[in-house]
Parts: sequence; C-alpha cells; structure tokens
Amino acid sequence: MGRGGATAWVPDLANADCILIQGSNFAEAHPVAFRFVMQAKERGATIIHIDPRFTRTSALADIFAPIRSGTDIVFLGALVSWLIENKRYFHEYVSAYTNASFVVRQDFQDTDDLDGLFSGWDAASGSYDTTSWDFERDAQGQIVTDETFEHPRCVLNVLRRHYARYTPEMVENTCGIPVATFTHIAEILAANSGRERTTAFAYAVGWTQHSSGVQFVRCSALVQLLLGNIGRPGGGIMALRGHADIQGATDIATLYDLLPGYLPMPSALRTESTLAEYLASNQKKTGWWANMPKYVVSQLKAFYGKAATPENDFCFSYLPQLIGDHSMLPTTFAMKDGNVRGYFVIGQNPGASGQNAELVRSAMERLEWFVNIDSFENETSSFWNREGADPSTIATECFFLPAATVLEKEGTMTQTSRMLQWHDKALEPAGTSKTDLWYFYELGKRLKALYADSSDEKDRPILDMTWEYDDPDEPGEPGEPSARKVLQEINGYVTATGEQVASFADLKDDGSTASGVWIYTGVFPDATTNRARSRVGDDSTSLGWGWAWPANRRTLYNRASADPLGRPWSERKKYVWWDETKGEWTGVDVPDFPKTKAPDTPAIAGASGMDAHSGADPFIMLAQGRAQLFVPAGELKDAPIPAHYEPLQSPIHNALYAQEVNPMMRQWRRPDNRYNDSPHDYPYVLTTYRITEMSGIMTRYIPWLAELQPEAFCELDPELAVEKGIRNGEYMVISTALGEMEAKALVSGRMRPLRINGKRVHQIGIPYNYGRMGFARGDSPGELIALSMDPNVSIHESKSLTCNIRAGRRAPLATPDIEMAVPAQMRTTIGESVAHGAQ
Amino acid sequence: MAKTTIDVTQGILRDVQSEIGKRVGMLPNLASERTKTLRGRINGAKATVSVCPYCAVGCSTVAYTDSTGMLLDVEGNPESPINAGHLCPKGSAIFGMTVNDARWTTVKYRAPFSHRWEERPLSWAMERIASLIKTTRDETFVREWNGKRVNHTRAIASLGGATFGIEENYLLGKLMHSIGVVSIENQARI
Amino acid sequence: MNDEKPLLKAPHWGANVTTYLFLGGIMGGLGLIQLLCDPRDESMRKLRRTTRIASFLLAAVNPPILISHLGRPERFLHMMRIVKLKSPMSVGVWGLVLYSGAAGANMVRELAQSGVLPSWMRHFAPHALTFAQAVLGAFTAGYTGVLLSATAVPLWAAGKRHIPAASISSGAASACALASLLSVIEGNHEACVKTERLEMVASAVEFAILMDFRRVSGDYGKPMFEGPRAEKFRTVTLIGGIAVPIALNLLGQILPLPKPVDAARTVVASVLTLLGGYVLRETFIESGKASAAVRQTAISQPT
Amino acid sequence: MATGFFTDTTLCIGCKACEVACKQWNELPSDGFSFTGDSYDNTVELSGTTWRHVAFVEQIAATPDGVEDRWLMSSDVCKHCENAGCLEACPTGAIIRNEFGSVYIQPDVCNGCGYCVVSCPFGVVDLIDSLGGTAKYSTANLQESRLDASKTALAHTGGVAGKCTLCYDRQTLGMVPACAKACPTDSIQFGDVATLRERAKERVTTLHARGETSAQLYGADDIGGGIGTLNAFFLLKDRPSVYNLPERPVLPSTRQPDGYAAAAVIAVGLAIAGWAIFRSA
Repeated sequence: MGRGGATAWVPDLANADCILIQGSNFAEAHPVAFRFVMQAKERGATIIHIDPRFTRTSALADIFAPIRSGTDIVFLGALVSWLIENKRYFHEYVSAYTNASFVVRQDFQDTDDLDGLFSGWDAASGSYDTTSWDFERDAQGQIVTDETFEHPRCVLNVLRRHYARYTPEMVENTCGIPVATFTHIAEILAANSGRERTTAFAYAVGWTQHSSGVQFVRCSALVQLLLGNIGRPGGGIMALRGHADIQGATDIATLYDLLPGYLPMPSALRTESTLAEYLASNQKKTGWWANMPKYVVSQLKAFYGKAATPENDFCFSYLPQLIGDHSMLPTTFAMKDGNVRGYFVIGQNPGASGQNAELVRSAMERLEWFVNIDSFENETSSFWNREGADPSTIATECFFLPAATVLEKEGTMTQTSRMLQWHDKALEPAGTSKTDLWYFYELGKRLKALYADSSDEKDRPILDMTWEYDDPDEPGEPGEPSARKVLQEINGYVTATGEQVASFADLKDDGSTASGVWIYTGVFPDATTNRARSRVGDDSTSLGWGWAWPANRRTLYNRASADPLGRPWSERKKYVWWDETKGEWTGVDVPDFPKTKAPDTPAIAGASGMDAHSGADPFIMLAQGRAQLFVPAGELKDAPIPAHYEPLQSPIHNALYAQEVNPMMRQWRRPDNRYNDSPHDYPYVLTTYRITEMSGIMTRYIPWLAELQPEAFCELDPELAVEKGIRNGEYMVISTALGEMEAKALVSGRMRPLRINGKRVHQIGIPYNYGRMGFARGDSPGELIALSMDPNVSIHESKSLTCNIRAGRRAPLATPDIEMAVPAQMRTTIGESVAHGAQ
Repeated sequence: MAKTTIDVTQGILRDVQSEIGKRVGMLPNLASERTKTLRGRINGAKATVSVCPYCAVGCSTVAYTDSTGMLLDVEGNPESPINAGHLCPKGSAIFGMTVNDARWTTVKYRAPFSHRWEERPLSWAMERIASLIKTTRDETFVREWNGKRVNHTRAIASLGGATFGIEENYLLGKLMHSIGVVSIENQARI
Repeated sequence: MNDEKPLLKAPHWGANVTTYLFLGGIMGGLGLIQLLCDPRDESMRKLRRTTRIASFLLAAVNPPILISHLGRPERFLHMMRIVKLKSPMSVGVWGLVLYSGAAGANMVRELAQSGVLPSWMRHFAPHALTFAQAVLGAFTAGYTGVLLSATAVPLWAAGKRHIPAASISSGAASACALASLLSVIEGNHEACVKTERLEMVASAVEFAILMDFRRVSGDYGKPMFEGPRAEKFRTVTLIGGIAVPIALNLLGQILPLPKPVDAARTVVASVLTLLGGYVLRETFIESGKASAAVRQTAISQPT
Repeated sequence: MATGFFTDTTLCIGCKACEVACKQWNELPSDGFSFTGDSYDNTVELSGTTWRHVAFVEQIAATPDGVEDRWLMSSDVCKHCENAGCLEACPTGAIIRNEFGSVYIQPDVCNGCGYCVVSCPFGVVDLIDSLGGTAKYSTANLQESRLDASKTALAHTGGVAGKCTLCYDRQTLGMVPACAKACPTDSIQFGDVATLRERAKERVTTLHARGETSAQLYGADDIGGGIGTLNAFFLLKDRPSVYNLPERPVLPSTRQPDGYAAAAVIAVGLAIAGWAIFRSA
C-alpha cells in the first residue's frame, strides 16, 4: 500500500471486533502484543486462527481452522470471491478509496486465460513484461473509471473473474478447511466489518517466507480493503516482525537494494549513472513520492557533507551501483563459488538459522577473512570447528568481536508499528565488549587513516564521508561514538547553520539540508529534543510515547477512518476526521494527510505531487491516492493480482492451474542445493516456526530459557507416529534431498492429518530456534531447506516444504567435500542477474 | 486491569502474631534478623529505561544497577503503553543475556588452519580488519561494468542489522556504501 | 498431561531416617521396660540397669543420625528456637531431648548405685524420672509413627492410626528383643523369659495392626502391600520378624531346652525381630516414596 | 491485609514468562535441561528452585472436528494456604506467615529437614540440593558476587527448602510479585485476596453466561480438609485433577490427634500387659 511498515499500532488491536490471525503464531511469537488480542476478546471480539498447527494461539482463539501450509492464497482468494459474489464488501469504502472502479487495459490477460500465467510472460527470460498490467487511459492520459462497477474490465470485475474458481469447495480440497468452517469465518469477517465494526488481520513470517510470500500479504490486503478495514481503528494488517530493530533495519535499509528511507539503490541494470537519470527512473510524478529529490539530496549531504555540491551531483557517483541481485542467498552461492573474500556477520547466525545452513558454513570456508560481532560463540563464528569439518584445511582468518548487549549501550530501535524508542545505557559493557556503533565508527576512522594519502577517485567516498561522532559526554574515552549525534544526523539539519530540521516537509533538494533518513526526520527536531526518548504513555494512541514515522502517526492512511466527506464512518469507530470549523483534520492520531486539505478538494488533472490527489484519496504514497486492489505495471514482478501456486516442494498438484509453482520464483539447481523433486520420496509436508521460549543464539545460552525448551523437537500426529514407529520423546530423523537432521519426537493430536482432494496429507513441524551450541541445542531445520526465493523481495521459502521421516538418529556429519563439483554454468560469479525494482 | 497497589505494613508480623499463635502452637512465627530487614534488592538502585532486544513488539524495560554498576534486575516498564510492565519469557530473561558465564567478552582470533580461538588485543584486531578490508577492496574494486560506472566491490559482504539499533544500521550502511560494498543484507529479508 | 506425573513431592529421607525411626522405637520401648522392672528382684534390677544404659546410649546416638539427614546439619540447633505443638518433628525433637535427659539421669543413678560413679550422684535422678522416662519413651516411640502419618504422603496418611500404633508396638517388640539379647549375654535368663513374653505380645499386636492396615488401606496401601517391596516386607518383617520369633519364643516358653540351645534360640529370635523392625521402618519410608508418586491417591487424599 | 494471586487459567497463553521472571527476580538456577515429551512442559513440576510452573494439558478429540479441541495451560504456584501444612510442620520456625499473610520460608533459618516437603498436600515445597556440588543446576546467569547466602533469597549453598515467597522482598517495597508483573495477559493477578475473590466470582459468572460452564474456582472458598481458603487460588476450565491439583487435599496436622491417640492406646495396653508379665511372680 505504499509504505514499508505495519499499518496499525499494536495496542489498537484491542479495538477490533474480530481478529483474523493467519500465518502467525501470535500468542507464541509475540505474547505481550497478544494481550491486546485478549483484551479485544474480553470485549467480545471473535478471534480466528488459521494455521497448519494447533498452537498456543489456537488454544485461545474462538475458531481454529487447520490449513495445509502454503495454500493461504486459496483461502484468502476465496474470501475475496465470497465477498464480491455475496456483495458483502464495504461498498462506499471500496468505491471511494480503492482502485476497484479503474478499468484495466484490454490486452491484460488473466491466469484463467493462460492457465496460471498473466499476460506478458516471456519464457526465455523467465519474467513478465508488465506493460499490459495497467489501466486504460483516456485521451488526456487520465485513468478510465466506472463507479457503477459494471464495466467488465473494471478492477472489481477482474477480481471477480480471477477468483471465481476460488470456491469454498476449492478451499476444502486444497487447504483442508471444511466448507462449513470457511463460510462461518467469511460470515464473521463480513459481519464484523463496515461502518460500525472493524476486523484486524495479523500475520508474520508464516506468510512471508514463501515462494509467493509478497502475494500472500497482498491477498490479505485485498480482503481487508474490500472489508474497508484499512486506516481505521481496530482494523489494518498487523505485520508482526520478529526482531527488535527489524523495522529499523528495513527503514535504514541495511538491505542491498535500498538506501535509507526506502530510496532505491542506484542500479546499472537501469540507466542511473547520474542523479538526474536516477530520479527519472525512480521518482513518481504524483503523490508524496514526488518529493523524492529532496530526500535523496539531503541523504547525500548527510553522507558526504561539504564534498556534496550541486556541481558534482551531490556525490551521487560515490554510491556503488547494483548489477543484479546481491541479496543474501545469491551472495551465499557466490561465496561458495569462491567469489567473496571478506564477510561481516553482525548479530546474526546464518550458520544455524540460515536455510541450507551447511551450504552457508561450507561457503564460509572459501572466505579469506571473516568478522563476527556477537555476544556468544555461535555456529557461524565457529563454522571452521563444526561437526564434520577439518580446521586444518580451512584457511579463513576469523575474528570474534565481543558485542555489548542492549543494556550496555544507548540508541534507538524501531518496533513493528514503526515506532522509534530510545534506550538508555544501564551499565558498562562487560570485559572488552564494545557496541556495534563503536566497531563501525572505529573501522571507518581506521579506513580513513589508511586511505589518507590516496588521490585515487575510488577512495573519495571514504575520505569524504562525514565521520565526526565523538561523544562529548565521554571525555575520558576519546573515540567513543555518540548515538545521539548519529540520530541527529539521521533526523537531519540545515547545512548552513547545523540546526536540526523539524519535519521532512522542510527538506530541500538544493543541498541546504542534510538528512540521513528522511522518514525519520522529526525524531530529533531541535538540538535537545529526542522524541524517541518521549516517555509519556496513555490509554489511547500514546502520542507522547516514542515517536513513530511518519510524523508520529500511529495508524497509517488514517484518512480512511473518515468517509469521503471527512465524517467518521460511525461514532463507534471515530478516529480521524475533518473539523469543518477549524478547517483541518483532527482526531486521536496524527492525521496521515495534508492537515488542511479539505475532503472536497478536487484532484487537479495533470498536476504533480499531492495536488494530483483529491481530498478524498487517503493513500497518499500511491500515485493515484487509492489503495491498489489491482497493482499496476512495474510494482510487483510476479502478479498484479495474487494467484495460488503450490510451494516449490509440495505433495499436491496445483488444483487451479497447470502452472504448478510461481513461475518467477528463483531456484538454484546445484549439487549443493538439491530440491525434493520426487514427491513420492518425500511425502510429508514440513513447516517450520519459532517457539515462545526461544529465539536463537540470544536465548540458547540462557539457562532460564534453555530449561523451558531444552532440545530440538519435531511435532507430528499420532497416526503418522504409529505408522513410522516413532515414539514420543525419542529421537527421529527428518530428511530431504539436501540432508537430514534429528530431533526428539513430540507426538501430539494437535498435529492432524488433512484430507486434501481425497488424499491424506500429514504435516510435521519443527521449530527454527536450535543450533548445535548453547545450553538448549539440537539440529536446525536449516539443514533441510534448499534455497529458493520469492521474486519480489528475495525472501526464502521455508514455511512449506516436504520431507520424509524415520525413527532413530542421524549419521554423524562427514567432512564436507568443498570441492564438490558445481558445474561452471551453475556458478555464481556476480550478483545474480535477476531484475530488481523499487518496492 | 487497574494497577494494583499494595498497602505496605512495615511493622513486621505484629498484626498477625496473636492469631497465628492460636493456630500453630507456641512461638511459631519467629522472624529472623534477615527477615525483619528484608527489602527487595532494587531498593534505592539506579533505574535505567531500556528496550527489549528480542522481537519487534518493542517492550520497554527498566534495568536496575547498584552503586558499583552491577546489574541487579531487569523488568518491564509499567509506563509503556505497549507492554505496561509485562514481558514475555524471553524479555524476562534479558538479564541473563548480559550476565552470563557463557558470554564471550574478549576479542578472539582464529588464524588460518588453526584449531582454536585465541585472545587478541582489540586494537590489533581492528587494525588487522581495516587492512584486510583495504586490501580486498583495492584488489577487487570494479569501476565500470557493461560500460556503466558501478564503483563497487563484490568481494566483501555484510550480514546483520535486525538486532542492533538504527544509529548502528545507519553507520554500517554509510560505511559499507562508501567502501563500495553492495551485498549488504540483514534479517529483515529473513 | 502425562498420567504418570506425580502430584506430590516424595520424601527425601533414606537409611538415616529409617535408622532414626527404628532406634527411636527401641529407645522408647526400653523406657517402658525399665519402668516395668521390679528393683526388688535381682534379675529385674540387672535388666533395669541394662535397659537404662542402652536407652541412654541410643538417645545419644540418635541425634547425630537425625542431624546427618539435614540439608544444613550445622543448623540442627534451629530446632531448639521454637516449640511447635502442631509439628511432630518439633515436639519429637523436644521429646527426644527430654527423654535423653531422663534416660541420662536414670543411667547416672544406676551407675552410681553400682559403684561405677560416686554414690552421691544417684541423687541426680528422683524416682519420678523412672516414670517420666517411660512416658517419654512411649511418646518418642509413638511420635515416630505420627511423624509419618501427619503428612500428605497418601500411604502414611491412610495409616494415621495404624502407623503410630504399629510403630509403638514394633518399638516395644524390638526393645524386648534387644533386652533379651543383652540379658542372654549377661546370663540373665529370668529376665529373658519376661522380655520374650512381652515381645510376643507386642509382636502379636503389631501383626494384628499391620494386617488391619492392609485390610482398610485399599488403594492407598498398595505401594506397601503390593509389588516387589511387599515381598521383602512380608518375608523379613511379617514372617521373619514377627511370626518366626513368636514361634521361637513360644518354643522357649514351652520346651525346656538346654541352656546353650535356648540362648541360641533367643539370639536368633531377637535378631530376627530387630531386623523385622528395621525393615518395617524401611518399608514405611520406601513405600511412602512410591506412594507419593501415585497421582490418583494424591488427588483424593485420605482424611 | 492478606495479599495473594488469582490465577485465571482462561487467560493463560502458556508463554512461561512467569517461570522466567520468577527465576530472574529470585536469582534461582535452572533445574537442568531435559526434554520430556510431555506437551510443552519441560520443567515438569514446582520444585525448590522452580516456583512457578506452567502445566499443559492437551485435550484433543479423536475425530478432527475442530470444535472440541482444547489445550489447557495453567501457571501453578504455592497456594499460600490459610492453614498451611508446611508451616505447621516446620520444626525450626523457618516457615512463618508474614504481614502479607503469605507463607514464607526463611532460608537463613531452615535446616533442610525436609518435613515441609511431605507436609504439603499440593506437592509444592521441595528441597534445594547443594548448588555447587551437583550438575543438576545451571547458575550461569546468576551474579557471582551475589552468590552469598546473606544477599540472595535462597541460601546459595542449597540444602534448604524452597518455594514461592509471594515476592515478600518486593512486597516490602510495594511492588507486585515478578510473575504477576510479567504475565502478558493478566492470567496471574495480584492483590488483596478479598478483592481478588470478588473479581474471580464475577469472572466465573461471566464465563458461565458465555456458556463456559466447566469454569470453576479452586481455593477461593474453603477447599476443605482443614486447609481453609488459598491465598493463591485459581480459575480452572476443567476439574482440578486435570491440572494435577488435588481434588480433596487434606491438612496433614488434622491426623495428629488420631495418631497420638492410637499410639497412646497401644502404649497403655502394652504397659498393662508388661506389668502383668513383669510383676507376676
């Protein structure tokens, strides 16, 4: 919907009348946030949980429906179909706030026409030409719309046709959810949406870690938009993210294809050699993103300070350019093939929690040097000493730098509702531990010194980058960096005076302002105010607690909580509305809309920026200001409307299309990354998840947690256990074409076989928390999962797989043959040449 | 639920003495000196507001330290609108991440082909790492690709970010981009 | 939930507590015997002296045995900081202390009277202490049973009357056996005849109590009366420790056996009784542990 | 004023935060790392060093109907009985009732006799073994400089009895016990017992009105057997035995009069018999 964050504020879940939890084991993964679900339940809300396993979340839900892992789009698509066919969608919301009325181009062809493919498929390149995935335009270039929804090619009717075969019966035969359960859930969702009531959706990695992960989330957005639940209290889609600062790491983007603030990395796959070319290929003319040049220039000023001038394109050329997909999975293959020499791993443990963990570990053997920053020895740091490895053959020079823990440093983390929270330092780091900030700062200083005498153009970025973060409050320890100073730079300042910038609206594209991360502008609005350190909460939206981007908004697109005329949809669901007398938007949250733009403001045809939107278009980040039921060309690579594909490894054929799997999903067919190609040998569905008591290496060494779940286990149903002679509490082996792992069997009726198209399908589940080090230990399912990934965001598929099982223990790991022949054509020499695009 | 406040009765045991005497027998309720002076160990300790480092719900915590800087206790911050003082099991164990015999708090180095980690001074390690970065970068820097300026090195990669702060992410990104590293990734993908 | 999961905590007690209970029973029984002895009768006076010395020695060795089972033995004296009538352990310890005092004083008197100690020391113990030692003896022997029965362990709780009763009768029988043994060694045959008679009565009573316990205890009694542990209990206590000694003692009372044979018979009967008494306590403790692990009997506890 | 816990198991999500928060505050070691295969329960029971324990009960219907399946979770704790077996049994007076009405073990007084262990009708109290001498415990996250009997709640050398103190030391500062504070869903509620009881009764009425007729209180009223009410009481979704709680607990000391009487009868009987035997010619 245009922004990279959860649309809602976690405590707002308490205001929901119904909560659908799917693709998330909410109670187990986020127990504290689940208290708001419980509060909603106590107020009468219906809690629905849809999951492959009966979990602690299911135990507290009113309705539990077991689903075959990886079939969520069938279920959600059937909901879309049911809502449209039964006219149970929120008509006014859909017609005003979504692109349901837009007419799709004549040459667009849907999956029903092409048996699983959309128009524009190019088999040779394995990708889509998305030109036809767009709207019909009139002579003036304006999109043709039909507010009556009668045009056969208007988006609503395209959806209706696209999902016509996603019937309750299809759900029963594909997902394993009985027809009666499905219609019961659909009725409840419809009954708890509309003017008076709202339904919230919550998901987590159970949806995203699939070959069609982005489409899973998209499909839930379709349902929520049809129900009119986006931008409203007790509504929205709550993305439950797994790590403390994972939102921050996305916003700031230590991700290969993004610069901080969701600005795309310049790419040599397009023509973006100059700032002008870069802006031409990325800037949208209408909507908020029209401001992009201001953010890019301010960021370059923040990076390179005085060196960045209008004359030299603000040092735009200092930024490296992409030549393909440089994400973790392709990089791992490149490493294995000897094309990566140095590797930093900071607070992450791909050697245990990575997919195809043995590939990761063996790839690291090809490194010249390796730096690990962590607080505990882990499977990655000591990959050279793992079971089956021979250190005397491994040339990698390894460093372990001890990391300060969160209590030992100050700084900011961004939680799942996009809220920045500053934490103070409670005590000095133990031993010689240092903060990650110190390590990066120190490395930067040392590199500057090493390159000090260079006149090579390539070294200018290092020499010109502004790098003055000495902490004035730590005079005794010269060189201690100040997180506050960094946050001030992230916020931004006026380059001439050094004064803090108060809002991203004040950023300029002429070099007069610098701002490291434009979306965070406002968190440090003046020299002394750190709004991430605000600590006054209340029972409502707590605007005095922390600071949420953008501009401290709790619920995104909250303009949609009012009707097109700016009135609350209902008294009960009052949130943000137009105050006629004051002539401004007001409410309990910061309006996510130009403050004084009246609801009746007309859109100006042909205008740029926000003027192109009317006063009733709530989705300000999108070009048309309307939520996208149909995603037009260029935004997603694999589908404008979500379609169901089976997981890469599935025991079942796709019941909807001849096209079995996502045609664009990335696969690596190599000897060190073998897939289960014969379903016959791997008849069981395997799903992975995390448990409440464990995280990863951060918990396995803590005895209090280790005793709660001390060993890797595998959950399976009693029928399967009997069939395979596996006894509860004893070891069993789980195998795939890639390898095997062992775990203690946990036989439970909570796991249940499903009947899919008359076939009995058993699912097993393995927690993804373990590794071979720590007090709590065991094999990780990462040993079983061959790498493959979603085409849009390069996320791996690890939630629905296939496997075989047997009683007993696995064989000891042998010395890996790192010379194992990978044919030349399979080797990865550079970033994978998979087209990348703006998210 | 409304916050429960407790009426603290400081006169140890006096009120209940007689009734208990009836129930249990003679001299049953003899408090030791330790008991009489028992107070929670965070009485008067320094309280510092922090954030839970595990999942992304963002629970606020309070860490208590004594006058020597020793960590005494970590618990939920009741002021937070997100967690209102509550914590999950992992959050309740934050203390054990900082205070932990198994934690590694010194710089360690493993030489090529070596079978063990050995301790090294911090400054030595930083110097060595910086020079390795420089050598690798200088030897693998690519200025052009298919006729286009790319200014990058693909021989260095970085993974991490979801567990540390935005300032740290920012500095890491700024440094890596300036070095020319393009394979910068973190758990947000995962 | 796992149906085998115990509800209650098993006692942490082992051989030292078993020994403590066993010796406590004998000690108490000896207290009774010393009261019964008529000092005007020579053999009885000898028996009184023997039992008084033995009971004091037992009272002296018992506290170390008790202390040895404590988790913090150095804190044994903490038991002296209070008297708690509702705690059998508390009153038992105080009973033991008082008994030791009485037994000690009575022993001093015996030794003073027999010239081992200066004769003025006989004034240490007034005659009332004879009676006091007997009463305290009965208490200490009985308390070892109450100590068990006033707990949550289902087997013990179900035996709230039987276990104290069996403890005191077994204590008396064992005390008689020890007295017989010592009398045989001393050559005090007359005393031996009487202690053996009393032993037969006490053993018979004990037997009847145990049989009645088995009859009424139902499921609660199963850990004691069924299974492998019951085998040892039946063989060593019921048969070897009660039935056989009674038979042997009856034999001795009826048949005029040659002296060495009769002495041997007494020795065998006494040792068997003592062994049976020990195994009775061991059975109580060990079956108690097993009983605590039986979930069903802990869910509905004996009243 | 007595304080206590109302543990509402209908709100429990089985996260075990209570177990960890308790161990952290009370500086308790872990009890070892072994996988039980008993649902998600690997701490098994309350122990001398585990003062909160979450029980997991899987009630899964044989037919995959999706309606009757239940997974019950309940955080167990010392009941702080009105008449407490452990307190009555303790021969040293280490166990006292404090000014908050809680049953408290003074670790500096306890000598580890173990009598409280067998005197608890709920199987709560247990002895803590010597921490140093066994491989059973892991003390990796205890502050070493506090491993000193005078500073920590339990004497670190072990050998004493341990159980929930109802966070006596926190209560002296006016703070809520660690488990109740941590509990994310307010399944564990702390406060004045009388107030909690009223709240619990209202809650049962609400649940019954919603059709959850098996909801029942445990220990809010006199539980019988001479124990009286429990300061830490529960709202259960099924019969107590399902949660491994006794349906009919009995206060052990109630058996004493019978025991002493039986012993006295036998003693007197044997004395008379003995008199007859010894004093006959």
